[in-house]
Amino acid sequence: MNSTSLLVFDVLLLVSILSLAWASLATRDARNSVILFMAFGLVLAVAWSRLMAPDVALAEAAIGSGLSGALLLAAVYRSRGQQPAAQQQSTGEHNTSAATVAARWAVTLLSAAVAGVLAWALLHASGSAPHDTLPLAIAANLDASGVSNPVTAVLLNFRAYDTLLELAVLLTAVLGIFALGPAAAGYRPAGPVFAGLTRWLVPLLILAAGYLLWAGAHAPGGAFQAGATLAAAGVVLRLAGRQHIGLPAGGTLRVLIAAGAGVFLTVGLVLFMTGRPFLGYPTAWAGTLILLIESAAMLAIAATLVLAFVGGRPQAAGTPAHTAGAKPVPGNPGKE
Amino acid sequence: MNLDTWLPLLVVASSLLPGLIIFFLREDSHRLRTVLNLAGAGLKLLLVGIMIWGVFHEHVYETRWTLAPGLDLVLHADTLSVLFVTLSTVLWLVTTIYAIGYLENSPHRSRFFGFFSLCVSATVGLALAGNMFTFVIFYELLTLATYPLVAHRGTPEAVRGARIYLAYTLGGGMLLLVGTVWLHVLAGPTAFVEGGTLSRLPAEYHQQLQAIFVLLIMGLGVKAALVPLHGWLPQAMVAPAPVSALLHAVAVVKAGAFGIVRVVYDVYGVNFADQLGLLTALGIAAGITIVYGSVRALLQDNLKKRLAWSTVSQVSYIALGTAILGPVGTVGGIVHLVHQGIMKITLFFAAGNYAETLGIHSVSEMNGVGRRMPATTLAFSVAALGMIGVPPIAGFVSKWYLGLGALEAGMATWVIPVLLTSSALNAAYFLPILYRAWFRDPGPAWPAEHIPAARLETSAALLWPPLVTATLALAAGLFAAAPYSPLEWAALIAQREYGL
Amino acid sequence: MLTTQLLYGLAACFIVALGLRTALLHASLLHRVIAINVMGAGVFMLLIAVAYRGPGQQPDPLPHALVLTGIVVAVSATALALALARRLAAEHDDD
Amino acid sequence: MTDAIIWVVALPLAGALAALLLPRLATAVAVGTAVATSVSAAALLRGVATQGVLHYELGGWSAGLGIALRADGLSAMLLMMTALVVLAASIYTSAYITAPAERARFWPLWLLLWTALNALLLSGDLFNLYVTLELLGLSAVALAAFGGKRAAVAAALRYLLVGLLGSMMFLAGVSLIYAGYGTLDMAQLAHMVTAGPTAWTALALMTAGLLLKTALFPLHFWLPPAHASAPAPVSAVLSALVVKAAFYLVLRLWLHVFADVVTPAAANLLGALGAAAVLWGSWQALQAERLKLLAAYSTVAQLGYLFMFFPLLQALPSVTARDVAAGGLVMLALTHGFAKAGLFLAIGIIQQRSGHDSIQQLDGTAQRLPATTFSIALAGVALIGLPPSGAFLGKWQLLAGAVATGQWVWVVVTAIGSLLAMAYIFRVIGHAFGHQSYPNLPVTVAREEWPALLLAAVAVLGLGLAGAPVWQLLEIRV
Repeated sequence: MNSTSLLVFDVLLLVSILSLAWASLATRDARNSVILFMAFGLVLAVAWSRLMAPDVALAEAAIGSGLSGALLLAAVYRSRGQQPAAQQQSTGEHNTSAATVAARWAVTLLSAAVAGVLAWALLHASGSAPHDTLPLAIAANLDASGVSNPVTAVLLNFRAYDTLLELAVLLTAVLGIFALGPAAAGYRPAGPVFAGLTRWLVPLLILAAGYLLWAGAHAPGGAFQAGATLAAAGVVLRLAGRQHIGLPAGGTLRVLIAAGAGVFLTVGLVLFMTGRPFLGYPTAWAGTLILLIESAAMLAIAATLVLAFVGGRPQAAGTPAHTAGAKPVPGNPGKE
Repeated sequence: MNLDTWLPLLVVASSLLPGLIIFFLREDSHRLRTVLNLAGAGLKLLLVGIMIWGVFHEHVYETRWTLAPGLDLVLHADTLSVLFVTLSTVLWLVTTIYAIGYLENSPHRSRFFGFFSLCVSATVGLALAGNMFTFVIFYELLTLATYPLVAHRGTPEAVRGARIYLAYTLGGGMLLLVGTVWLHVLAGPTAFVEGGTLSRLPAEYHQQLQAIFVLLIMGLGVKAALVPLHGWLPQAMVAPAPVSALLHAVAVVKAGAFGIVRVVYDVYGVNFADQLGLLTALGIAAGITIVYGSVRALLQDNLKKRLAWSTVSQVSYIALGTAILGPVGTVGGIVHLVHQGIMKITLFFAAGNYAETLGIHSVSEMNGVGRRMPATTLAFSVAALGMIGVPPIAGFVSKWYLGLGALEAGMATWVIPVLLTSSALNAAYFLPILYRAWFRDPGPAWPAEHIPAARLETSAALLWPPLVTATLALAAGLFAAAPYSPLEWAALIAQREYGL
Repeated sequence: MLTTQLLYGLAACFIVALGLRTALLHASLLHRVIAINVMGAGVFMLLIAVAYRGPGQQPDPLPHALVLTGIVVAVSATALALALARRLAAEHDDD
Repeated sequence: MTDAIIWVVALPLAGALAALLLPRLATAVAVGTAVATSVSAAALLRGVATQGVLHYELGGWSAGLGIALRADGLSAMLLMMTALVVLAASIYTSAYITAPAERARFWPLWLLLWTALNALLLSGDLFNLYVTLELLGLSAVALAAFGGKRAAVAAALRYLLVGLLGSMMFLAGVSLIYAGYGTLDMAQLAHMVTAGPTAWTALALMTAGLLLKTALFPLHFWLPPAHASAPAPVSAVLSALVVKAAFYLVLRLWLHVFADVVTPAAANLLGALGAAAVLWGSWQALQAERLKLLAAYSTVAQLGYLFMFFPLLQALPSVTARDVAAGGLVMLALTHGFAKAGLFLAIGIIQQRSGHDSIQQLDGTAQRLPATTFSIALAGVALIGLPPSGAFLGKWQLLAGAVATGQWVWVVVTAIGSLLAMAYIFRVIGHAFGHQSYPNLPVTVAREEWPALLLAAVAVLGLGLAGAPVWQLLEIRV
């Protein structure tokens, strides 16, 4: 791939990304907008791999477009069930009173200005040689970090504190969702084709999650991508009509969603109390500790993302979820 | 525990602490509240006695506490502050006794006496303030402490009167704050030093100093009820009698006048102020207020409103005194600070007695009240005659010195006429009351006779305070030349201010 | 190499502007949530473009970690926003 | 002492997880964590006071590679204020929220919010600040929507969208910084940053994002509904701490990191927006029908005062004058924190007792709750900036700075703002005087009234009289 054909590929890729983004934001119908957004996410994943960022490509595909898309689609169908389609379309784009036209122009100019200033600063910033102090420092300390994949090293060791807080963010999101009310109603049990598909797909996803978790140490992968894949399995089960996706209820569910931040914090504090710096793994133990933290994080992330898709406090097993707009589920106690 | 640094703080705390405790007392624990009040008042009187003796012998008492870099809370006892502290302490003791009698079975008494003590602590703090920063703090605290007292009764008029009072005084407070900050930026932390400190500033600041003076005097003028800023005073008459007595004779009004005296003598220095042409402006404002206040007092039928307008004019005598260049004028102004306090509080006590005992609120209802309540009316007469300037009562002494000072300073051409017209006007609105009270026959029945005529004309706690303050007014006039009398002390202040 | 980093950088600026415009403009909640996600994607592209060091070379791993964290934070925020919207819609029906 | 810097963040997070895992003991766990964290915050403050800036490299990695936590005078003081306010609000909430199910859901979010606040105040790394800002935003939104009333959920949703937009712009700024300077550590950046397109744009983007989160005028529209419809302890923390944490970041960026990039014009713009916020906020507070709306608009106004300090700090010639003015700024921020928290808690008591918080029908309840009304009055005194409150010292420095630099417009705005504040505070207190029956004992609901009263008292007497150490602590800088 000499540089000109690479350039052509880049231009094509960027044109498709920009047009997908534009289309997703411009369409009036919510469902099309979400689907275009998912396509945008996938093409974006291609762009990340083009820019030598495989870990991010995986995450973008699994979380950025996959799970976000699922959440958005669920929201579209749930709200479509309640409001007539027309009312759903009354977006700001279409009443052409003078005020909104002026407002639209003002906002467009403002956004264009922000883009221009950003581009101007970027031109100036990338004018000088790229700053390599940090990448070299990471490379130098990589073997002391207990993993060979530099991205996982940064995530789980050098900037472990960021990841700890990020797991807290996930926990906050799910607790906020729980505080808002009980879960939405489930979906109709799957037809034969879909049921067959789930019988194959779910074990495959679980296997892939396990592989991604393990591979994260030395190749693209890691807790987030593995967690997202596991969550995808959960979403598929939920769509196939299984009410509680095998998630435990009550106390054990609390342990599951608190596992990520909990294990991370306990490891950090134990090290801290034994004289080492907070979250400062001893090099000998670094690998195993990171794996321990990553597996707990995977479970927590998967549970959190599925519960986000479920959309509320899970009902105790067996009691039919009260219908909140979606089609009622004939009460079939979960067979799994 | 050396007394020098703690005495001023103790004087302020002696009413602050009982006040804070009273706030959290149960509503029905009357005895404990009375004991706390009187104990606080008594202790403060004792401490002030020590302070008077000390300051007389050139002893320095000062409490200093840094609030922020360059901003110190300073309580410093000098001759001027001791005068005002003594006045406040004595009159607070008398007013507390009166208030206990007056509010016999009315609600919210814990709240009343709590704020009552806070108000006196603020007044004493303001008197002892050692620099403009501390003065502004206590000036605003005084506003906050007196607002609930004015609104105490809770009637719509009371709340409205309190809101007007607040609007004026907080607005004034803001002007004073901006002026003080500006002064602070120009001349650094301005301590009160006898003879003033601003004369050392270079000439190009003079323009700003004049502007600052206007801001300060307008800020202080609100509380000293100088003419355009006096609107709140008649409105605040809705307050219960002890509060009007305390506000108009001791705390709020005097704080403004005291502030003007401080700014002219201890910040600018009287000669520098005259050099900037500020004194004449102040004098004119005071003169207008004196005459205007007396004229408005004439037209009021409500007794307390008439007394309020009389206060508006009387307090400006003090401002007039400061505007007269020369020690004698200063003595007249400063001694009037005490005399007006004693006389006016007697008048308000008497007015309170009339209202509380016989339900009399306006002058037209006072026919023959002298026969029914001879002692109160006697006290009222002594104070009224004093206000007019009839010797040998205290009022005469201050007016005499003011006149003499004006002559000496060559300002007699307009000061003497002002004094004379105002005295004539005083007579015009006080003498008819006396005539009506003593020589007219009482009507068939009193508007609302709450307390029947028993051995004493009214309850003891209501009767004794006006009699005590009336004798004080008489004594201040008769024994003016005695050592430690208000006149001697004012002379001492003038002597130190002018560095004689 | 420089042109690729710049090319993606400028594209990123355009995406950020696109997302910002729709986020500020649109009345429907769904479009505003998508717009914010698109804007986020633009910022992430900026970071990844900065990290790029050439077709074969090893890129700077730090921005990759930052983007990973950003994606997870974005999805949790989206989840909370949609849950709030759902509760608002449900509340709308009950009252 | 340096250990405290870790405990201050780890304890609330651990408490949140414990409260999540033990739902029945949630309240006890939460109050226990609150006490423990306050003790470690005090230890941190003493550590900073004695040993100067505390610096902790997480994971043992050097600041550029890993993340460094830094506690200087400013952050230690704000941390202590946060700890005291949250401790008081936690005790208040233990009596305010009684249903066990609600408690179990409330406390984890509450402690996560506290974790975010402490992490933000200590973080020395720009991207880490982005993550803490997100954690802060999400937990604040979840708490604002707590209770699920329609108004609260709608306001929380708008708050979330605004917060996300703000965070995205902040992240764009951070990316530019990384592109231009190759590091994310603020201490290193302070030495590397030079005036140029990258620095200006990055600062502009980050500041725009943060101004959205501090709700500075014209970007304040989301704050009043969000703060007014949230439960009382939540609005207390939102107004007193969450908005202030974002302001702290603006202060940190403008005064320490981008000190020589900031131009007087930019500082004056911030000051002008602040002045507009003061006038607009005070005016709206005067019109407010409900107590909570009044308090929320008052927050918009009070933040305006803080932003008015920027042109002064830019124009003041000598370093000492700037330090004294900066001390006034911190004093104003601290006093507003305590006073506003006390005010919201007191309003919560009134709302719980009378079922509404409308100012017109306040008479009955105000007189039956003397301690609550007294707390509102005290908090009001601190919000206006009357002596002896800390805000008085703050406003004194604001006026002194304005007069010294000849920028008279701030003096006029401060005067008008204070007069408006007097109007809207005493409009409320006027209702406390009436003929309703007066309870025998002033304090009726101890566990709710004492926190409100103590918070207001700290704002007025504590900071007012014992405020001198604030200036000494501020000398300790990175």
